[in-house]
Amino acid sequence: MILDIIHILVLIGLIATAYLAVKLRDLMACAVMLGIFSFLLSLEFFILQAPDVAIAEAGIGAGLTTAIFVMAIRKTSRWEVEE
Amino acid sequence: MSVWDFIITNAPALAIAVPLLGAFLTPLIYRAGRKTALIWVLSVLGFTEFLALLLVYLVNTYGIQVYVFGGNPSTLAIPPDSGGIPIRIIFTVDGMSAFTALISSTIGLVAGIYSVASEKGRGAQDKFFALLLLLVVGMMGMALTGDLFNFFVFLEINSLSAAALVSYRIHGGKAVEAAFKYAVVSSIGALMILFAIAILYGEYDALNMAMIAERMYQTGFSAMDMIAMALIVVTLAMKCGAVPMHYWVPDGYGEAPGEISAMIMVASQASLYGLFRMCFTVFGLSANTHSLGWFLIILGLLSMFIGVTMAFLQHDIKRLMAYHSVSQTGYMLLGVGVGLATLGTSAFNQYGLFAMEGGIFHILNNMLYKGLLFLTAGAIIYRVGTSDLNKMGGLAHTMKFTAIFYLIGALAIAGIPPFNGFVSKLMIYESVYQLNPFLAVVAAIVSMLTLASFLKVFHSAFMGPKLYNVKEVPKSMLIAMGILSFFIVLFGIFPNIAMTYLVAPAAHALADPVGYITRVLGGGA
Amino acid sequence: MMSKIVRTQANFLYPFILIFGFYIVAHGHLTPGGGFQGGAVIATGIALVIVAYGYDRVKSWIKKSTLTATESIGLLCFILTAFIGLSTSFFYNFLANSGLLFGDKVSYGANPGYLNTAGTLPIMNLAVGVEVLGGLGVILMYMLSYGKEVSK
Amino acid sequence: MMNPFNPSISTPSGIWNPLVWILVFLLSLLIAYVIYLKGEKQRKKGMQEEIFLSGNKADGNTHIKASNIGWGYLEAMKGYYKLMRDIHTGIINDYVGWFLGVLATMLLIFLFWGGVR
Repeated sequence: MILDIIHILVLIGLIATAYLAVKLRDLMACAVMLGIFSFLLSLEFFILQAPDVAIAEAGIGAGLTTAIFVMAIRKTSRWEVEE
Repeated sequence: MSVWDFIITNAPALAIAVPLLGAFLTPLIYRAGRKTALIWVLSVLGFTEFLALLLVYLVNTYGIQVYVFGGNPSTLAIPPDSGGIPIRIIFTVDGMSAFTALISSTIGLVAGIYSVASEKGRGAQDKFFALLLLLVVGMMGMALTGDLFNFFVFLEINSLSAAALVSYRIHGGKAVEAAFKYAVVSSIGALMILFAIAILYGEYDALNMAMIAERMYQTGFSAMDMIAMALIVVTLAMKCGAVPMHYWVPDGYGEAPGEISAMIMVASQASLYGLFRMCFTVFGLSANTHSLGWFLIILGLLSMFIGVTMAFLQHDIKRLMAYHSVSQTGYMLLGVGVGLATLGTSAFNQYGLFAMEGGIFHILNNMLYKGLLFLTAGAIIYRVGTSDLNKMGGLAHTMKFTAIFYLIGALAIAGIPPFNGFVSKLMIYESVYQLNPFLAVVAAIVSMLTLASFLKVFHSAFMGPKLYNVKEVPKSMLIAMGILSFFIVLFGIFPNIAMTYLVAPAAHALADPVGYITRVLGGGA
Repeated sequence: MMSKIVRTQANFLYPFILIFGFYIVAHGHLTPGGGFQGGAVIATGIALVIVAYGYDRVKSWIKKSTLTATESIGLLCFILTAFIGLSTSFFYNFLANSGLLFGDKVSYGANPGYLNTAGTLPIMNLAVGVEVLGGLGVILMYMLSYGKEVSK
Repeated sequence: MMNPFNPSISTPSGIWNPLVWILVFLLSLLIAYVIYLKGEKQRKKGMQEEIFLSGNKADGNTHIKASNIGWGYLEAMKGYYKLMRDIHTGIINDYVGWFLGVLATMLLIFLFWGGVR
């Protein structure tokens, strides 16, 4: 029962972070949102009994890509501008 | 056990392992100097070529070869406690695989010889040669593997190393943009293939191609199989550059260095091999091969016509040739598609098999003359420094050998006898005519337009007053072009050499999925 | 270079991430994970340091050429282990149950997991771990080395 | 098994032999040369040696640029090439879009024609 509730919360969190990552204007916040998204996704993989994939997702998705996004944002501008 | 026996028993694995080892050692050896690294790379490529020839010989003499990774003897393809499923990674080498492996390693060797001079003085060459060897690994692996997931892995090796090589000459960011497009398109395609493999794995509990084909035949062709088939067929058709999914081809081929364009062209022929392998061996027993064959024929017709008409418009020499490789892929799709559409009927023995032989022979010929044309284009760009045809002229005054090699390639691609292009085109025309005369008419018109656009290149690049005071290209580039020209003339005058040892075994192997399946599921003995 | 808070946290977290990564690599044949996942976790640790301190300070601690050599050596270890198996077939597990390195026999039934088993698999996991660490590290360093940082 | 050094290939409606073709080609060259020798010895020198370039004066140093070759053909096929230029946008979203379109087309074909053998 508790696992089901956690599962549903994780799924809701996935949708919410994905929406926020598209919607937010502060790119640094978007990168952090993508990091949280990857973290929740790795939880989801764990709940679906794929711990192997979960570790890979946590390492690559939550760790490395967030770091690369942060570096890229630091070399360009932080705020999204209207074209 | 002597060394010779050792090489023969392990030939399928060594064909992958040797270039892989070569690729990983190249960056380390390059620290000892460029010359040492070049000797190393060329000897690895030469040994790979020898192994591919050995595979052709073994397949022609002893039939389909099955190699098991990590197993003890080759009879352990199906361990006794696995319930009849081939659980290990298996390499299955039949006529078509050996054929594709041979053309892949040949173009790798030629490109290696060519890049001795053409890449001299550029940066990051250790990575260039490592990636070149990895591209050979990808092509050979796609050709030799008998396992679907392995096929996906080698497809990824193939596309990633090709994308990295496309961006080797940054060219003000244009090459990087082309490589980015190529990488995005091929990763989306690879994801689609992974999805299809997951569907098949979920349904049949196996990743071995023979096992999947066997179980699919027993349980019937379901709707999920249809989705998987559509994903695989369309993705591989895109990877080989069939219209209307050819847009990455002129970008990718156009911006790569000359020898890399030739290699990527053969890499897309490896995707074509994958397409034929899937259509014939995996889905050929259960799916509706008639409509599948007509799907390939229509893709082939579109590719031939749109490819050649778009090529006539171009004034960038590499882009023009890239559009021609789209149109040449159309011939192969047409020839083999006719074979697939008539598979299992009486028409197959009348003309279907002959059309397939024509299509497969065209793969070999296309590797030879298209590779040669890309190399001459690279030679022109090497000396003139631009790929714009409008700025060229009069190169035949000084670059005599390049002009002759270009002329051989251009006449061969246009299907002028006695060069090799004529033989395969004749075979395609005559057999395709019997299925539907319209197909042969389109093929002939496309051939004429091909001649017209290559005459345009010849006139604007080589003829006319002397605009550039340039020398002939260095010797290693001439040797690479000379090898390909020699085989063009040889296969033009003695087509039966290629027909007997390479093309006919390949066509028979494709047309006989039952033999493939029984060989693998019988334990590979 | 980021603020002092970030740097202190990075200093604190860095050894733990590294240890966790090496744990995943070393137990690749017993628990979920393996060479790739462990290597990626270690590279995350490197990324943390790079983000916290900026390229100018990091480049004296971690050399690009070292990372490239690490990558090559990892790949070579992997392929050479596969090559040694060629006495029977490519990728043959010649160390399993041999009593040598990683060669202990495992009895049937449930067990807590013994590290000294599985033959060539731990060696290949280590090789892949080293390779992934080098490869991802090189990607991060090159990402950082081009272009100037925009000051806000 | 075929003899690999036999140059002739039999096709469904005939036979192709490159050596015979080369012989015939050389023979026709010979015939052409014979006809050339039979020609009039006292032909007039003049117009026929000059370069012909659509009636314009050409001094031997004129070079036609690649974009100008096949002008008539390109002009005649203007509508087709307009369409083709519009299709080849060079935008990567379109590349993927075409790919998905063909995928959908193939699925539809197989749904309506039936995929089972």
